Amino acid sequence: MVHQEINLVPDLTVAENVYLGRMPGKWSYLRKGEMVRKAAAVLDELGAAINPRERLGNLSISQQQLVEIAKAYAAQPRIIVLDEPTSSLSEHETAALFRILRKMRDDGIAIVYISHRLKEVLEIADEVTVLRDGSMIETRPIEGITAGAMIRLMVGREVSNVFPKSAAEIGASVLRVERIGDGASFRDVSFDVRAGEILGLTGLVGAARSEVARAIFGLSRIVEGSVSINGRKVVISSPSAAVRAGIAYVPEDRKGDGIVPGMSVRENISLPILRRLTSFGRIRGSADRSLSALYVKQFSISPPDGERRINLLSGGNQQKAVIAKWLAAKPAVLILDEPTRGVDVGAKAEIHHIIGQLVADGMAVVMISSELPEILGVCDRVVVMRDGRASQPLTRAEFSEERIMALATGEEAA
Amino acid sequence: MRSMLKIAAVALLASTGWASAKTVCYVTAADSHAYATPANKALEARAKELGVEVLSLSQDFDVQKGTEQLNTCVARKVDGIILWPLDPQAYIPGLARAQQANIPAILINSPMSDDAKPFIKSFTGPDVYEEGKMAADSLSKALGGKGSVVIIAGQAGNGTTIGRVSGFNDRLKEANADIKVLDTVNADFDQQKALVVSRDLITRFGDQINGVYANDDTMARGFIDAWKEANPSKAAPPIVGINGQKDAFESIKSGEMYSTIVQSPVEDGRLAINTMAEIIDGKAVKDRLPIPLTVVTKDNVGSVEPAF
Amino acid sequence: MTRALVLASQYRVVIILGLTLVISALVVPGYLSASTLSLGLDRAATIGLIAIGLTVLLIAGQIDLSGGAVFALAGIISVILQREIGILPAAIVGILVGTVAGAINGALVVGLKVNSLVLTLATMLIFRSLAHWITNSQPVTGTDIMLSLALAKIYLEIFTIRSALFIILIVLLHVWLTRSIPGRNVFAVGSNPAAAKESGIASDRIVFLGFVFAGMLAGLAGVLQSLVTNTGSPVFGSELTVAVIAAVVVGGTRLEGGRGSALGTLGGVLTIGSLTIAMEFQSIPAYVQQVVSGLILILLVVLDRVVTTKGRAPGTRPALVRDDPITQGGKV
Amino acid sequence: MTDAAMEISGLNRNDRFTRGSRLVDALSKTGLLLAILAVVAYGSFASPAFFTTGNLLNVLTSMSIVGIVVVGMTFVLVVGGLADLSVPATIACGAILSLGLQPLIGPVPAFVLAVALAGLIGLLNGVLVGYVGINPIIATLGVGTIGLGIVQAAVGGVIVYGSNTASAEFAKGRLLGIPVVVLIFLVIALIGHFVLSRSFWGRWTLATGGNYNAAEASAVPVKAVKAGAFVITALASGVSGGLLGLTLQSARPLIGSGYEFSAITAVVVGGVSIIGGFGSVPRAIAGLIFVQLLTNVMVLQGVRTPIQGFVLGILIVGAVGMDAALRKRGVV
Repeated sequence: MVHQEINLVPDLTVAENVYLGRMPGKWSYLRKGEMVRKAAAVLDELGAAINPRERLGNLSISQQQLVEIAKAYAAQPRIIVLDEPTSSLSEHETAALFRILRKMRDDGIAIVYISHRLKEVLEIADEVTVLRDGSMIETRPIEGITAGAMIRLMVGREVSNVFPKSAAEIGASVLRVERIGDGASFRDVSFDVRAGEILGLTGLVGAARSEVARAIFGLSRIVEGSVSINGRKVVISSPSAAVRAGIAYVPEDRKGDGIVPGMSVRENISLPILRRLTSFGRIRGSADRSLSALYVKQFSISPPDGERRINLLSGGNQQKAVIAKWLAAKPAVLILDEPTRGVDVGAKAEIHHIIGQLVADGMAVVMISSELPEILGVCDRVVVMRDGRASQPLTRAEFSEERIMALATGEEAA
Repeated sequence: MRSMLKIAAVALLASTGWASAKTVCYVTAADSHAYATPANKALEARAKELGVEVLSLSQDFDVQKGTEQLNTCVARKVDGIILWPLDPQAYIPGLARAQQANIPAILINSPMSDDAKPFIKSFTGPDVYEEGKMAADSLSKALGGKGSVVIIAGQAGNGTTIGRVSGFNDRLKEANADIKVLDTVNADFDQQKALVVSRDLITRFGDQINGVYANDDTMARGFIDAWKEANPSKAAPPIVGINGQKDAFESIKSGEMYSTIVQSPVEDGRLAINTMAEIIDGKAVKDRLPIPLTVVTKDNVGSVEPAF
Repeated sequence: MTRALVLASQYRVVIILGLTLVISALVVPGYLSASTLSLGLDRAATIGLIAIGLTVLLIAGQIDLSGGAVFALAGIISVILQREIGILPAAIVGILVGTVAGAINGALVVGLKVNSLVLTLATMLIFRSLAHWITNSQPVTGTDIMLSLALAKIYLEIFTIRSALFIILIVLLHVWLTRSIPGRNVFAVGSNPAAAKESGIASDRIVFLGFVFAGMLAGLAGVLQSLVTNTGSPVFGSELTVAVIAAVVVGGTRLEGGRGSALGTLGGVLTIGSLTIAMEFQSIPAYVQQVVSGLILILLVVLDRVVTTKGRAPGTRPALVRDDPITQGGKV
Repeated sequence: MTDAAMEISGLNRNDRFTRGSRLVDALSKTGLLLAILAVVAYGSFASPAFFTTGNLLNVLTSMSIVGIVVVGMTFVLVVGGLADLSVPATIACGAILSLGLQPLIGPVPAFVLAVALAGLIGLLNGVLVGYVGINPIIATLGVGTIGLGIVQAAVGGVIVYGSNTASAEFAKGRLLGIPVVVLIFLVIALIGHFVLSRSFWGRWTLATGGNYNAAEASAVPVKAVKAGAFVITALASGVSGGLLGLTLQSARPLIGSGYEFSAITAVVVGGVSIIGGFGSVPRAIAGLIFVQLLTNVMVLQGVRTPIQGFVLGILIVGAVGMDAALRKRGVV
């Protein structure tokens, strides 16, 4: 079983994680040397250059993902379930993984591969099962099925245009960052985003896209460079400062960073702008309620009940609520970090529709995504990041899948 | 900072070859306590006069800590040990080790069980058991030998509590008094706790309470306040406390309290160190050296000094 | 600078213990003599035995506040039963009482799935009340005072039976924690319970046994204390829990689980022990001692915190290392 | 994890927040009320003295001092701060200074200064927990030890007496037949309730306790909110200590010991979540009322102190067990 999210023990070593629950030994005495040797061999086979004695918590996310896969592989299972295994992997690592999966398949291991990435499914799978709303729709051999057909099965209807690009009038530059760096994961990052524009920010995992977004929003520190909003330089030391400056951020990890599970949709939506609904410290109940009612209606959040606890909603509706809470703040620029990750195809289209409306109203949007088709379909310009550095922005005329991948991997001269 | 200075000071003293002075280990009940603090200060002041060095260890009311501190004293090869016991029994092995090491030991303030007798030279100070007996006599006198009373006791399991409660009860039995103890409740020598338990006692027994015995004056104060709350216009039943605190004297003067027993912490501390100095000088001492205990009532409240 | 801090943090127990010993030796004449050291060791043993159990529990991400009460209860039982069944069987029953108390803690924490802080706060009250109830709040006395003296005898110029037992147990614990499969699994359970569970590690069983172990050691410490003093008292150990937690945390074990070591605990216990003795030798008032130990505790955890946030390897995301390990690996 | 994977791994259990049932929901809201009514009914039946104005007023007066601390402690638990163990130090600070400074600066400034200094201790707690990120148990334990040590050193360990009769009369007096202490408690409880349930600060507190990262990413000043909870508790304890000193007209360093556990007990019995994100002041006070009435009935019935402690312990176990069970069913 390999999880989409890292599910390992940060305080143990890599080798111990690979053999977690199955450490070699006799009478509970741990054969440490043997374990490290075997783990090294497995990691080697996976093409991962990771020291098995290293503490897991010191590794990067994609390295941890590889350890997770090594763990599953080392168990020598007859059936292996991979749940979005490539969500944090680079193309390189994905290719290595696919090599191993094919080898395992040839060795007679059954593999269940769960993914939203249809391209990967087409590449690796022999047979496809489509689930929708908790029930099985159809199982078909891979031959004779196309991505379009799969999407039809998933949404139960024909989706003509997966990524509708709505035309919005592009205005003046709203957010401009110049040569910013956080002293650790990225430096020398510059770009700007204009009113009515969707700027894509992409790159392989580990390229520090989220780190840039989190730093601009004040969740971590910027140690060099400058950020300006509407031409005025701002110092953003905390998320509240970011909100005051007109920046909003929808984080990548919805459950971890996006929603407060015990609170209602209403309470979640009004959280960032609570001070504006307050007089003499007291929250004005009517203002609070009408605000949530407005967005529940506008975003057709289902069920349409602001008092429902947010964790009882589906992932897509939770995401809509998370976006809604930022619109209430009326930001000049909205940063969306993987807004459609882990969301079904139908909700994905709705979220894209909402983003389209926002830019039409003149908002500037930065969208971080690992899905190239999404970037290509939605964005007006794209900045590609690699190893903490950002490329020059590419316009729609300039960017293509190949060009972005080339910049992301650094394999070709750009 | 203070500790650093102190360390430095002692280091300086130690390095100037001042090792000839006799050192006495004083295992006290606590550093910060209404009774113990003045007793400690008196003991240390007197020791200075006598030219005796005192190694003062505070148990902080933790018996287990105290038993270990006895070992520290033995390891320091001191010339004598003054122990303030908080338990009638637990220190015996430690005292035995001191005896093996030829270190004389005496008890201050509270007695221990008879098993401890072979290991100590003397017991100086007020006898908490004796105080319990005196309190019984005083209350019995106030009630004319007849009635029902409540006891507000200190901390459960604490040596002083045990002595003062059992001394009281034993004396009542001994004297064959027609006094019934309605209930004994613990209020941990704490005024607020005494206030709360007194409220409940007053609610529960009401007029049945003919007299009150509190293990110390602080808790007696708690009962008085509770009584005033419940019956603002009615005089409280006779209340007997122990310790002879200043505010208890005020209460006796105003008639809110019947009596208290004065035991002077200064006397207590001085007597202990004097006795130890005599032992170190090779003199024989009596195995029981009491400090004067005075029952204070309205009759003599003007002529006696409060303890603290 | 950061590197130096990281190093300082890694060896902080050794450094702080070394500093304590050096300063003490400078100001207290004869501090480093065998008799003083053996004394320090013996005094550390009571805290140390309970700390052994607590180390395992904290690594597994749990806490036990009832140790002091179990300490008293086990001691009382072992003294009361001396007259009925003899000293050794009574001592064994005392340790069993501690074990059962630990099992009750463990069963309630695992069975009810409740926070161990609150639960052991409740069982602390319960065990302490039982101790008062059984003894009617009076201390109870054992039968053989000579045994107490024998137990306090010093062997090889430095060890008492109690301190030797503590040293042996903590070395065994070190080997078990670092070199045994169940030992490593304890770390897994404390660091990421969800991951441990999905890897087939019986987390509940490990947590339960952790409590049983902690109870057993608190019982053992209580029985030894009662034998050494020939007394069982319901007020014994009331101040112990705080000292034990402080010793374990000074030793580098993390309260949130997943990190800690037996040798660290040994260092922590010895530091607290030698510090106490050094200050007592100088007649420093108890409240100043409290301030000093409080400051050391706070300074060490602050240092630890500063180092772990600053010295993190580049490229790792702090978000992954959450405060609450339970939220990891949940549903999206 | 995606739903598909959950199906396969069989992990699709009901987690904390997934389901809700009306019946259980109603039970969780009224359960405590029913329990209080049951105690009142039993008390009136068993003791004629119980259901009298005098006795009930006594209970109210007795619970007021700890009740003020409970209001603060509710914030600490709701914000996810586990517990504030420095309460004894802040109470002592409030009590000793508000009496000790009377002759120097007069009763009212003394009271205000005492509460402010208590708040300073809380600020230290808050900075360590909220900004440095130290475990609250360790931070408050350490700061409490240091604070108490300093307070003891400041007064040389003796009792401080009050010297201003007017302030004493006021604190002990009644207004419209209700003791002043009770009125002050009610006012503070009302303010606490307003802040937690109606103000932005309360919403922030609940959000920070519910999901720290999400609250931070929603521009909630999480560090300040977390620190604030400890400042609120310290201020409340300072007021509580000041009132305690004024009513008793005497204060000693250990005057506040035990209040931290009493307050935690009340809050937990009231059903406030120990892991944060859920709770209210009325709930915590209902918990306090229940505990106080039960204790009162036991005292009136002549139940011995150890048995009272035993019952209280079992009560906490029951309360946290019930809370955990309700959580599992999705009622928060």
